[in-house]
Amino acid sequence: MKQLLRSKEAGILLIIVLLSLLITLKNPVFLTSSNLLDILKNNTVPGIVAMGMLLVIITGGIDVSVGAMTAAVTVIIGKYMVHAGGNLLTVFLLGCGSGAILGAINGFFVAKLDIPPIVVTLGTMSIINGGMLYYTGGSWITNIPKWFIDFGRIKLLGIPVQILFLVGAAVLTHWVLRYTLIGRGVFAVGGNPIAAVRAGFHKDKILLFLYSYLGFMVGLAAVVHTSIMRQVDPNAFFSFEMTVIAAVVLGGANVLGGEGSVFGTILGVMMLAVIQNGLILAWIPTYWQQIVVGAIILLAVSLDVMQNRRRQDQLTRIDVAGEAPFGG
Amino acid sequence: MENNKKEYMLCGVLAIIVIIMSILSPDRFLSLYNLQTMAFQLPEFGIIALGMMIVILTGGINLSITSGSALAGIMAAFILSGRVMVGASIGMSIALAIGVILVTSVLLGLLNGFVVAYIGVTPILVTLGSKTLYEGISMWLTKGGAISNFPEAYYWFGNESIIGIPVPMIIFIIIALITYVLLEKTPWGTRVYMVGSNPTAAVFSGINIKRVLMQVYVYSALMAGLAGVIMLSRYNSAKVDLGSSYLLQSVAAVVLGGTNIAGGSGKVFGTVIAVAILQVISSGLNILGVNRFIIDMITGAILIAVLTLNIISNRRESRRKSDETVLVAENRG
Amino acid sequence: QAKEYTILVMPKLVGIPYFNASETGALQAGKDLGVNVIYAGPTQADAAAQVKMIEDYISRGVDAIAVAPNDPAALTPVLRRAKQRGILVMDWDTPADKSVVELSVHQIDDKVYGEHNWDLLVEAMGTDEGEYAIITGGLAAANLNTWIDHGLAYAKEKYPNLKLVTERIPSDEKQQEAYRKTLDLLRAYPNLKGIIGISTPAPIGAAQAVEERGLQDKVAVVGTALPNDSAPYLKSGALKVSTLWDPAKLGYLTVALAVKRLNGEEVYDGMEISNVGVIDVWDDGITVIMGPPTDFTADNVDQFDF
Amino acid sequence: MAEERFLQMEDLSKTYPGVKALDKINMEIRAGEVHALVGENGAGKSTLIKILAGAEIPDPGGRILIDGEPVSFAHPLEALRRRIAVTYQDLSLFPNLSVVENITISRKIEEGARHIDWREMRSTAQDALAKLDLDIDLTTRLSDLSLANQQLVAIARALVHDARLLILDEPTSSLSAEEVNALFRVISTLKAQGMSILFISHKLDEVFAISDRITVLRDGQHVGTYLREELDEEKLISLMVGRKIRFMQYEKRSVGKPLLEVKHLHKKGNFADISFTLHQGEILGLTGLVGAGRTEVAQAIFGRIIPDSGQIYLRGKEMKITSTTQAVQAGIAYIPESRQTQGLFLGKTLADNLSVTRLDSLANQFGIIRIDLLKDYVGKWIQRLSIRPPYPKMLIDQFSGGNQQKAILAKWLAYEPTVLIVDEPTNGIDVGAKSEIHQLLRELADQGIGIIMISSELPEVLAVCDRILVMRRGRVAAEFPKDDATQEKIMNAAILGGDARQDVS
Ligand SMILES: Nc1ncnc2c1ncn2[C@@H]1O[C@H](COP(=O)(O)OP(=O)(O)OP(=O)(O)O)[C@@H](O)[C@H]1O
Ligand SMILES: Nc1ncnc2c1ncn2[C@@H]1O[C@H](COP(=O)(O)OP(=O)(O)OP(=O)(O)O)[C@@H](O)[C@H]1O
Ligand SMILES: [Mg+2]
Ligand SMILES: [Mg+2]
Repeated sequence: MKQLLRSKEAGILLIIVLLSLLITLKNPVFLTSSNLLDILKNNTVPGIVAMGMLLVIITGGIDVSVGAMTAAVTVIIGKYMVHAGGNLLTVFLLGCGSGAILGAINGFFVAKLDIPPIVVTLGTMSIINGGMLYYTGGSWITNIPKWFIDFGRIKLLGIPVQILFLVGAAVLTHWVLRYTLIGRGVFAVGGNPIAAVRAGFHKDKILLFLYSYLGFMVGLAAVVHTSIMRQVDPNAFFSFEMTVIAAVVLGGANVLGGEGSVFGTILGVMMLAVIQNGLILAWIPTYWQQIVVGAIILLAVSLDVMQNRRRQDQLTRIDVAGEAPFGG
Repeated sequence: MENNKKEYMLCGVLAIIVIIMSILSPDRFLSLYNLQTMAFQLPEFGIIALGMMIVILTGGINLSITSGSALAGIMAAFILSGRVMVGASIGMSIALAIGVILVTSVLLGLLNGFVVAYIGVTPILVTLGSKTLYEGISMWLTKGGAISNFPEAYYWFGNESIIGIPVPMIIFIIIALITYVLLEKTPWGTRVYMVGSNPTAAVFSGINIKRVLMQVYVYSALMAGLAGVIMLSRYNSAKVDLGSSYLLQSVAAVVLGGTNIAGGSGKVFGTVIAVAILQVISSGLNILGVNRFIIDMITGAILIAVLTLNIISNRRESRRKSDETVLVAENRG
Repeated sequence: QAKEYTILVMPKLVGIPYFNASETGALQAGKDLGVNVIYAGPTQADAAAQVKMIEDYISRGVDAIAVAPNDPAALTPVLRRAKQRGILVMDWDTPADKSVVELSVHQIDDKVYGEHNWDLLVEAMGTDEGEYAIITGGLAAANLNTWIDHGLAYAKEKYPNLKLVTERIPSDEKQQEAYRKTLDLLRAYPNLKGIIGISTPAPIGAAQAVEERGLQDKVAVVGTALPNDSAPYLKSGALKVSTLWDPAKLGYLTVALAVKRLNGEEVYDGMEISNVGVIDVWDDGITVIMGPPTDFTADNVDQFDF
Repeated sequence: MAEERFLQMEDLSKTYPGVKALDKINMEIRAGEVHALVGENGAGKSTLIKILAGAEIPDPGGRILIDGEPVSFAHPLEALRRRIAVTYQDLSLFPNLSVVENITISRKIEEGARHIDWREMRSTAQDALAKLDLDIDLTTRLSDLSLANQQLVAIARALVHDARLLILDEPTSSLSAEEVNALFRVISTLKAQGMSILFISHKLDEVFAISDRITVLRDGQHVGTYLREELDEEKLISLMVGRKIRFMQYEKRSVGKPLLEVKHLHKKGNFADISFTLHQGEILGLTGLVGAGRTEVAQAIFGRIIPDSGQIYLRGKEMKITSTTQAVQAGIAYIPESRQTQGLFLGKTLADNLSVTRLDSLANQFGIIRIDLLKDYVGKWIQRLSIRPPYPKMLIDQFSGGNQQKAILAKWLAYEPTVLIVDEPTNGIDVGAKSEIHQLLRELADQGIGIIMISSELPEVLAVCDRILVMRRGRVAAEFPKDDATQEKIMNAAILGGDARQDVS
């Protein structure tokens, strides 16, 4: 507990609690389980993608093509279901598979050619988005088969199935990051890339892996999204990447690399979600909403940093003779 | 060793693209009208890209740059359109409007700079927050509508030419030169690079990195404001999303121009050439009637291709250089 | 016909279903009438991008430009320049600055259309009193704002007991946003009786949320949407009625009128345009109205395919 | 000593753009020997070991043989698999990871593990630290450790590999005498077990204390390999630098007026009740065990750490310094101990790194930097500290560790401060350069500058300083005038903390 309070995530958790309290005071409906489940369900898609983005950001990279990739995968599975039918398994395989392939393309350029990730992904964003919209003309894919829609309606113990996928993605990512060598390699590359190679890591394999992993998450998110929306809008993910990146960074991941956690990222996603949800629940007038969101983000991140700084400053570096340890 | 290889290569790429466009559409692409049109189009984007570049040099990013442009523009538009300060003479209101743009920009830059430099929040978060905030304020001010109907005289900034050179182009050239001198020729500019290269070492070298960062964000916002002056004139109105499509494009131009996204290195000339490349691709392909989505795809591909080329030639270069040294050493020995 | 004309038809943006449908119509007209139609627009609904493209197409050389402006005022200078170079300048879908266009092709009379949406709402609610909300595409979309403003003014007069619970709510032109915001709305305003969705994804997202809550019978959703997208929700009853015109027809009409103008023909009230029908022309001699909107209901929606 | 050949290098060369770092090196390492590699800064020592470690690819033409069988390493992992373990000069650790992982992760990779078994890793790390007599909390983030402890972690990491060849590139540069002794005990044990150790150090006493054979490199060339018994310090130095160098003992001279006075400086968790006076023209040594809080005191004077209470007076005037910029403006300069993270602008040129403190003086009245002045300035300082290679436009990353340190020194010497604080200034600097730096510091003091020299190297402190303060656990434990100080007395105060502050002048 003490460790949690001192951790990097504590600040953002505190802010979320504070916000929730404020909203609840204005409108108690906020704290009902059905509203909370709604918030969760409606943020599973950015949440799942954020899990992949987390890995990329830990290595000091960034992927701005996730919006385009997610849209492309929704189109791929949408077309597939409408034209070929398929079943749940094949849809997941196709979605995650095509996502992973798109991610691997990014990974290839980053890992093998050493091109800065932002350049690669800005490029592939234009290419994927352009290609996908050229091909679909932006038309929606409706007529998603009923079996798939039914799948999207499944609830287990009252919990929408989509939330379980988010939980699954989070658990998997946590496990990868904490208990696999490649996951630790992600941190190592983010902390000191030269040292990572010298320690024996294959940096290019790690990079290739994590961009593909992000692609895989994007694919999963695309399937989950389609199961919620029941149709495919190729334009639905315009500027989605910003939401995802914001969530991960809000959650304490360091854009310079080396730091970040699954728990923090989930908190980052939730913070954005709570703000969005609260805007309407707290009856904030439309034309004020963006001002409120911007101000909250600025305040929250500032508070977080200031609090961290104070803690750093008070840190005991030296066990000074005659001074109580950690003391006083 | 540091050199200008990247910039030479970008010039080469630009030349090749110009040649291709000229071959594909000789009468139209090379027409005086088109050249002038491009010269009118490029400056606003170029100035924003320079504003983005200086922030990227310090290892940051400014996602609020276009929102700042729009907000400053909107403030000025209220004056230009006579909605506030009714009764001011035209000259007065234009001068006032430009003053308001610059002052607003400085204030917006100060906010970003303060939170980045003095509070120490990651630039990407700060500017994402301020982007939302600025858009919110613009939206609140305009209720989403456009503020338009400016005095004719104000059109001069965006639409007139002096001896055949568009006024915005002249403004851009001046700004690019100033930025070049500031960044690459003055102690202040060197400090900007140093802060980007290693902020800790900068602190230990006695550089006031807080002040430098603050100045950088203000400079960036000023660029956004100046781009706003031109856009306001060219588009005859101000709206919350004024120039929003330049945001990611400007990041693309800066990295295409060889600036290190992690900060510390990058040249003004590189950014300028990159802006020109993007302009020529966009205009040239439009003239050829290519579908906009295909243009996007081609632009994306060129971005990756140029960087790939850069890296491959770097590798080759270092191999060639080492071979040379071996030869020299052997001849000596 | 002596010369094959080149006509640029520019939507607000490309890559969305609505403007895709217009493209089909515009290209079809080009084929039918033997002119060269270029249908091109920016990929984001950004006025600056639109201006640049028009400038480039002026360089390319076209005979007519018909544009659906993202920001009418922003296009005035470039359209004026086009006019100076002898290009026929018109607008379609959304009006540009009246003083520069020679023809303004409208699907609909904005006032009539705005009011129509409110009439539909009252009809669907079955009463003219109670709380309702508006979900719009984006707060900065000029044409959506016009319709809403007309509708609100009309409601104040005609349905004084209708109570708008909060200002128009933006949905980013995205179904999932409309869906999410509707869920929040339903919680924040439990007495809500109706929702108007303005912008094509908005009613769909709203209907989906209402359906998920099982509130079809309590909350009436109406609005502007394409029939293909509406069909499932119209049939489930979550969407009571949607209303729109045929965007393909609008594209067709735009090109057809451009050709007439280029050929020096008059455009007059009551004129019959083949494949489109009879058009209204206002007294200003510029504004052309294609006709009334079509309402799509569970019963008729299958007859349409766009 | 086993005479069996283990690893041979034949005609190894390495060329960087513009620099021939290694030129046809032929040498061998025997099983179970401690082999020292010495040479001036930039001689090519680090480059050689990087090649052995697979971290750099040698020029074509050369060969490495292990047990007579040619090998080539395309990736460090291949060298690890051949049981060659390394601590690098720049440590090459992960600042963002815990001590456990820093120690064990490369071992895991070598083993081809896929999963992380935290418990097992913890016990492996614990064992390695125990070998070094170390007590570091395993869960600490590496970046929270002092430089010395980081260095020990790097050594511990090399120890967990079941290596046949252990390469240590300047492992002792920030270690205290105690820690060095502990390390040497470990090395002896490993050697007894048949492991070969390749050891790089600029501290020649260490070289003589531990090595069986000594290889000297000069300008990338193999000067020769000698048995320890064949050499003495003087001979070794002349082999290294091609001339003779004497380690100067400086006289204590009279000093000027009080320049910097520190009174009752206190910062919770850092240091307590620090009071001392620095005089004009004086070199004040600040020594003690690593982690005694010397760096913190220095950074408090430099405005990097804001003390809770206490006063600092410069020339009798109280200073309230809250930023490094203010300190610099007041004439205080500080050369930090961590070269890579605090000192260098990596990715920038030597010229950039040299000129950063003097930029304003290189500009004309319009504020534009004058290229001619810049060139003169940079050229002067390259020459003055004989930075090699003398290429102003070469990236600082590409210089050897010692030359990088010289560049940092130069930029502050050029600033002509009133008070100069140097934190471990001769870390990783060769004997030649080291005595040049001592000379420089003395000259500066003679010009009236007050210098605080933080150093863990007692011979250096004794040779150069006029007065010596010893710190222990955040407090000043003792003070010795030059004439009165001996290594024994200082060590005694540093470890046990003699309360008697002698000669408070
Ligand atoms: N990446 C690089 N690019 C170019 N030159 C390099 C690079 N790394 C090292 N050099 C050059 O190679 C030469 C040998 O450097 P090396 O680091 O091996 O020296 P060293 O003997 O370890 O010196 P020190 O004692 O100062 O650490 C130096 O001249 C150095 O500038
Ligand atoms: N940023 C930090 N956060 C937490 N603890 C730190 C930090 N920096 C240093 N320490 C701790 O402070 C102690 C002192 O380290 P430091 O090297 O600063 O002391 P020092 O006496 O100045 O060292 P030296 O004797 O090498 O000059 C170390 O034990 C280290 O664990
Ligand atoms: Mg070295
Ligand atoms: Mg220290």
